[in-house]
Amino acid sequence: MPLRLLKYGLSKDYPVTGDIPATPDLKPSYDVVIVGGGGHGLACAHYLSKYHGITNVAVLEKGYLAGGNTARNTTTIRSNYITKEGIAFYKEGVQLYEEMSEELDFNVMFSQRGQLTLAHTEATLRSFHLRAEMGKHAGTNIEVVDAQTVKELSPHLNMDEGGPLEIIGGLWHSDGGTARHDAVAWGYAAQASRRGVEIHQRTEVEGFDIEAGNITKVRTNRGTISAGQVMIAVGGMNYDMALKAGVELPIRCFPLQAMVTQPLKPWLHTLVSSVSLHTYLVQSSRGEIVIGGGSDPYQLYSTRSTLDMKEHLAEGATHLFPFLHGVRLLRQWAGITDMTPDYSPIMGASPLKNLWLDCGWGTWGFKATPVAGKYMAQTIANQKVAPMLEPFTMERFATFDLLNEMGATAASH
Amino acid sequence: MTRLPAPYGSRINRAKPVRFSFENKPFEGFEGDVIASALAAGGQWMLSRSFKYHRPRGLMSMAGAEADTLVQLPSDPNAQADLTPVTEGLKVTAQNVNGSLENDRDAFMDKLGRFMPVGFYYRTFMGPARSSWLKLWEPLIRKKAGLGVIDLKAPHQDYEKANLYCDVLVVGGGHAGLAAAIEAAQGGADVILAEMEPELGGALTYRRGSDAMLHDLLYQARKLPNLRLMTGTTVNGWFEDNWLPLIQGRKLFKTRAQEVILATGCIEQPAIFRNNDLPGVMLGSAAQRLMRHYAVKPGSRAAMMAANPDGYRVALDLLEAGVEIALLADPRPGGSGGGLADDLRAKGVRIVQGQFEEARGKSHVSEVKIAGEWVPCDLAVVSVGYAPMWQLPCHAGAKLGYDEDTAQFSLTLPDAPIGAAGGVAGLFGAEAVAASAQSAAQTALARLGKDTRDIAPVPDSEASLANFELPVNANPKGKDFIDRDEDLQVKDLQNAVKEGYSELELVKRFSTVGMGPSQGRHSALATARTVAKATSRKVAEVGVTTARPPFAPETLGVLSGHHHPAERRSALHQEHIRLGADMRPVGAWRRPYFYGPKTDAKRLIEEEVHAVRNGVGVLDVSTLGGLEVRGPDAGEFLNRIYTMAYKKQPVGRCRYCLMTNEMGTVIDDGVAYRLAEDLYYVTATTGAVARVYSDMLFWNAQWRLDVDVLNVTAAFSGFNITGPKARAIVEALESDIDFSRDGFAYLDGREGTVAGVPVRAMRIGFTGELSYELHCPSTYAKTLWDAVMQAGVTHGLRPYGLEASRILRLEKGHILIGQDTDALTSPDELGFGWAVSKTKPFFVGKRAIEMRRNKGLPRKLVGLTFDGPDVPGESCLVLKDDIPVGHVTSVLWSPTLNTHIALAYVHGDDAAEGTPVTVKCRNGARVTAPVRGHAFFDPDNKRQEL
Amino acid sequence: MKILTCPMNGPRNINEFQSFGPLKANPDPETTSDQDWARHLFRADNTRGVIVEWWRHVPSNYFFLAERNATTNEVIRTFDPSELEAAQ
Amino acid sequence: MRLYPLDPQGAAEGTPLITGPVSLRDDSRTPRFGLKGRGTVSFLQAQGYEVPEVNRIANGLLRLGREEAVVLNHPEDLRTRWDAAAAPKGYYSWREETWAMMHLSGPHLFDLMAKICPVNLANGAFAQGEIAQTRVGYVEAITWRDDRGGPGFSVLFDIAATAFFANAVATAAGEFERETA
Repeated sequence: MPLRLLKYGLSKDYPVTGDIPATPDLKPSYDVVIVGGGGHGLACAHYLSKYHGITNVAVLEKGYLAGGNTARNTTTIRSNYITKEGIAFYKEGVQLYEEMSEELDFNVMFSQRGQLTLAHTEATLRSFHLRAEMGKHAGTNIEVVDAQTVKELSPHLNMDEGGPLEIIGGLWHSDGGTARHDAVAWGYAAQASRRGVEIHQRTEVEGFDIEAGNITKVRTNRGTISAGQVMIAVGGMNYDMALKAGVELPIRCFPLQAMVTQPLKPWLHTLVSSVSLHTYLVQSSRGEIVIGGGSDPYQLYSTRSTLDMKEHLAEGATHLFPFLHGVRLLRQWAGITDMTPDYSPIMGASPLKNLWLDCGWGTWGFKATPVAGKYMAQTIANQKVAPMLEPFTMERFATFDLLNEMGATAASH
Repeated sequence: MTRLPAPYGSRINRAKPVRFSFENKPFEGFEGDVIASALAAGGQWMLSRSFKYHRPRGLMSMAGAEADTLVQLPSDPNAQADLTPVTEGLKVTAQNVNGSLENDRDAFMDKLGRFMPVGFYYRTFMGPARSSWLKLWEPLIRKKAGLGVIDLKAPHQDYEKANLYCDVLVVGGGHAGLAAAIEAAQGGADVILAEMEPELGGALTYRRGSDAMLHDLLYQARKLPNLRLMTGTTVNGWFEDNWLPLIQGRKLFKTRAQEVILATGCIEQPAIFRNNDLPGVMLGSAAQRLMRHYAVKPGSRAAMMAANPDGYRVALDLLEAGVEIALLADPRPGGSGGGLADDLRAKGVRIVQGQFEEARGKSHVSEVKIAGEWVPCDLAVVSVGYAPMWQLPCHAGAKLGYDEDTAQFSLTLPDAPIGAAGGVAGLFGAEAVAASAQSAAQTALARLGKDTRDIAPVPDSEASLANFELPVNANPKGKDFIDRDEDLQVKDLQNAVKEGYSELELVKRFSTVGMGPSQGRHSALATARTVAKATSRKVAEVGVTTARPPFAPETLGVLSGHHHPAERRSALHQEHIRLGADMRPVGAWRRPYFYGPKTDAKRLIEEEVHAVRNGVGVLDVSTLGGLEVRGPDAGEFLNRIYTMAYKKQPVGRCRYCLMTNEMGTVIDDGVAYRLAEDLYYVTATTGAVARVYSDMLFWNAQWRLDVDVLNVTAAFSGFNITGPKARAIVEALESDIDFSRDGFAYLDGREGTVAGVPVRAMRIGFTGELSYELHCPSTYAKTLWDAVMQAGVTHGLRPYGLEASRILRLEKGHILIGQDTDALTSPDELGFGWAVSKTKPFFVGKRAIEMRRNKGLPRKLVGLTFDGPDVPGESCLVLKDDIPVGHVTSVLWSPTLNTHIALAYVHGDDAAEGTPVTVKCRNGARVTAPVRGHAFFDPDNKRQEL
Repeated sequence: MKILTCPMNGPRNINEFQSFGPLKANPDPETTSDQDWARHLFRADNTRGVIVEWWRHVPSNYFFLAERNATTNEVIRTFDPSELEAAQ
Repeated sequence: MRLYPLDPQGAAEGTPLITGPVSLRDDSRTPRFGLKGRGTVSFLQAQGYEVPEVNRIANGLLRLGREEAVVLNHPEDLRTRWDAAAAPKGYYSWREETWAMMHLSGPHLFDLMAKICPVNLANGAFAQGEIAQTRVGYVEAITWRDDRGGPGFSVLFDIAATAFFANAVATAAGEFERETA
């Protein structure tokens, strides 16, 4: 038994750590106002307070802490991207996850059991080779494996030999994994608030006062505050929030759905995803099988679930693992994703001098939580975009410097 | 154990015994029994061990409201023992047990509870090393995780799906549901009533004194031809526009209802006290179900806690069934059971004011503490309150509130064609339930445009069923379970709040309350009350967590049904198989990869290449997209869709087509053959034609040009006859087309007949050789193919497959869209400036191509050859100063040139012929090769114009 | 499943349709600045209120327009593209 | 010689067509003259055809769009007359080549249609003379009541999917076969 459990067992009362302080009254002014109390906003607050000495920070959250996409994603962490800019960024993301429990003194249960992406067509295999070559060149653990190795990595897969969905190979990313999403946000919140950052739940930003290209005031349902620097990181509501500051983002919102089964004794040890079937599966530490796939087919700001997406995901899951047909589904849910035209995020400067963007995360924001937090904090602290974030500038849509990650996210979040 | 005599046991058939086993011990039940009832009849009350502490657990609700009844069936993990019928020979085992159910080696976990407070795992299992979670702790925890065991060899089962339609869907076949369905059907609507239990009636099937009413309702319901009664059918969710999945066994009925009436009733709620999870502690409705449905006596001596009239009725039922009532505790201050209490007292039952403070027992309840007194018993029954079945209404957008007066959750329905009646609407008395049901039905009928009648509301005579706040009787020593699925005690929720997780959703996420298999069915009310108290808020402010589908756990099999991956066959599918082709999937099609046995692939493919280069070969190109673009504006339309100019293209000529999207990215290519002034026949790539076709229609929905587009992909088949001897073959065919060199020039197109078959012939090809492509209506394909093959015999005509085709095209440096291009490839990057008209005012992508051109060329597709031992594979990186600037898109061995040839993106500055570029092989080796033009073979294109 | 009412085929399950995204203005490529053209390419209406968007009924290949609330998913109306022409 | 998919040596050769609770018949040899585009309706009217509303069928003429129609079992000279007519007369749309044509009937007809088609085709809900352009058996299709020889539905769909369609119908009907057995 780990020693820390003794502390609980031997204390007369439950020893309260107090991870999340009660929401205080708003002060008139903050050095930094972070709009959005999800993983990204809280991570940024943590890095600002711990590494840049900036603690006069307010994190404003409309609902409850980390209740948006941080709570709704399927927690995949990986760096098997195509562009060198993407790989460098997400590779550091994976490294920060490896250190995160220690950094936060909060167990985020980063479970690096590897991600296996399946190829059913030669075109998919070709794209895997490109990911592997790019990844290997950047020093990540990634390789293309043949059908035999796929079978060894995930022995219960239906290989569909000779069939229309025959598995002809795979992309094995041994660094890939999952983490407990809520814990990531709570760990950052606990650390940041211990250093003086204020976390305001049920605090909705209603508008901004702008003078001479600067945000001067942030208007909320609990009062108006003035802000030195402002960051927007509100997931599915980024388009709307930026518009309140007069900034038009190239973003469209689509629901992304997922579902989970009843707990089973562990049998699926890696994350398995299929590009052709738009389905991925991972078994959590609780024993539940989490199943996800592609976004909904049309624009919508709703976290409603659909039966058709559930049928589609069940089809994919039972095709890959036919014996799952008797396993029972417990719950389905959805998040709202903010998709950009090149399937890459928008980070850094905005047309306003003191407004910083952390937007356009689409379906892959969770894995970037620490690395986006780290470099957004650096950007805000220096009031200059960190070099790591430069490729992700919003300006790229005016200059055709798009990031070539299109098609990179299918079924692999 | 003997069963109670009839009429107890409405669901069992005593003439049909069923033998099965539990934990390898034999048991006998009857047809109609569920696993839990048959086991209880056999004296087996313990069914499982709990999730975390491995405490003994048994049935509490007999209604699927707790995970404790989950058992393992051979191919069915997590089956609900209180809902799953027994079948002959069924092998049932307990879940989450280390060793045996009786002697669980993990039972010591119960003693360690104090070391495992809420969320403890967030604060530990981190050391000693950074990798300890992954390497040490997680494997340990994973071993303990989960409940049932998956059968990796579970045999295939057929699951079926169908669509259903009705005017009114009534969910729930209890009093309210039956009354609503009857009213709606009598009003002329087409009605479906879905009831999840195997018999209709809901609580009327077990509630005291309901027989006559049930009989009458069933009689009325069954004589209505427009009322379809579906039992054993769970309405498992509500989705937009009244789209509801009805699950009946292994069949899913996807149901579209004009109107939905929710008559889902209530779910009885447990009481919180120390050891409230012991087997033998159950809800009043569970005791009644055991007796009425299955003739099982729930115990011999009962302690009873009743905070409403139903509890008193349960006590009367127990007495009648021969169960001794040791004591009835009524926690209500000054509470009295009225006449029911008098009846009980008359029968010698002692009634005290008080509540269950604690229970005791090893693996079954043996005594209960009431008002300081320990009362020996083998059954502890609680009837203290209800919660409306909020799940389905909440899926539909209903708001769940809390009425402080009645101490009940209450539902407010959305403005939609949805109604509610009976218990879910907070009504209990028979007259009030019936009136609410009739009223809901009339509202639905009115919206359906049917004749209606007025229904007067009736006061609820049983309102007292819901006027007591369920006691949350926390015990300082704990084991007072709020959520049995997740082994959560009162203090766990209180401590979560103390840690700052004070919003209900955060309490849920931190403690996992409500996240177990029963999804809050038995815990939501107590959770809300506990959190409200801990945060000094009103229960209404705390609410419940969002209800999400499904209502009850549903199998992945019933959701997936039969899986049918798309499959299309070209007209010559069987012909290729007869010729021994290795058929490979290309989208939904299958195409010949090469002809002959797999073991000889390499030799055969090379032979096919040589046949084309030195003699003649034929390729089936039928899967290529075919589009007819016709009308006075056809030329203008193509001018806007493709990058070249088509308006002045002469009739009888073919022209290359390059398609870009609005971002200037190359997305398809093909050939346009102008058959007439107002008719073009345009090809598209196999994989893209569906999209090209719909994009064309989309653009013209905006442009409104006088043009019509038709997808004739499947309607036309095509063969490309290619090689130096191609002309000899086509000239040997019986035809009215002049195939001669002068009569039919390169890029000409001709219509005519060949071997009696109407054809569109084009001098186009992908191989760089003299080529004739013959297209014909697909029903003639076999005739034409046979004629071509016949004519080819003397010339050694050989059919060739996709792989040879890829080699031949790469030798000529022809690009494959999707392989040599990606989501950003511009025509300039391909060196296809020649294919982009500079004079047209507009085509899709023109402006973006120009804007991108002004930025300079970041990369360019060039040819490379590799002679050394290290040959890069597809997708290998092109490096400049060790930074990736491009990659190899295609690389193959050329049997014609005896070298490896490749197309690759190189840095824009390195695109000039002769510039050395470095490529990194898969093994890490760097090789350098000089840039070449695209065409490796016959760069002057002499052969195709022979 | 959501119902979408096709002006030609009537009410159908929405999975019979394919979304082609919000209706866009048709700027003149001759007179539009690079900056505005880029905006035309990459920006689409993503308001949380009513959007006008293109749909295709896949089995009949019929294109039409819908006014739909992107937050409530309520379809306000659907109409044939000729109505746009008439409005212009 | 013209070869349809289910003919010997055709693409779907050997695919069994079920009979029993549901029966599937191949009608792909039925002549079907299709026109699409401007002039379609006026040409057909000029030939004496009564052209019904969109998505209605009358006397073997299916109106599939404002300017799209198919004539089943048309006289042989209709094509010749069309060839000779002056534009606008619609454009020829190769319907005997693009589409297979099949007919479904049998005692479990309506149960089966509810499984393979999302449109409510029940008696009363879907009338004689109506056409549904929708999805049948997982492929895009056009279907209508065709009661010659008892209740039935005719279906037009992608000719390349002939084997797929027949197999999908057989799988869906399997449930009724098992019931009957």
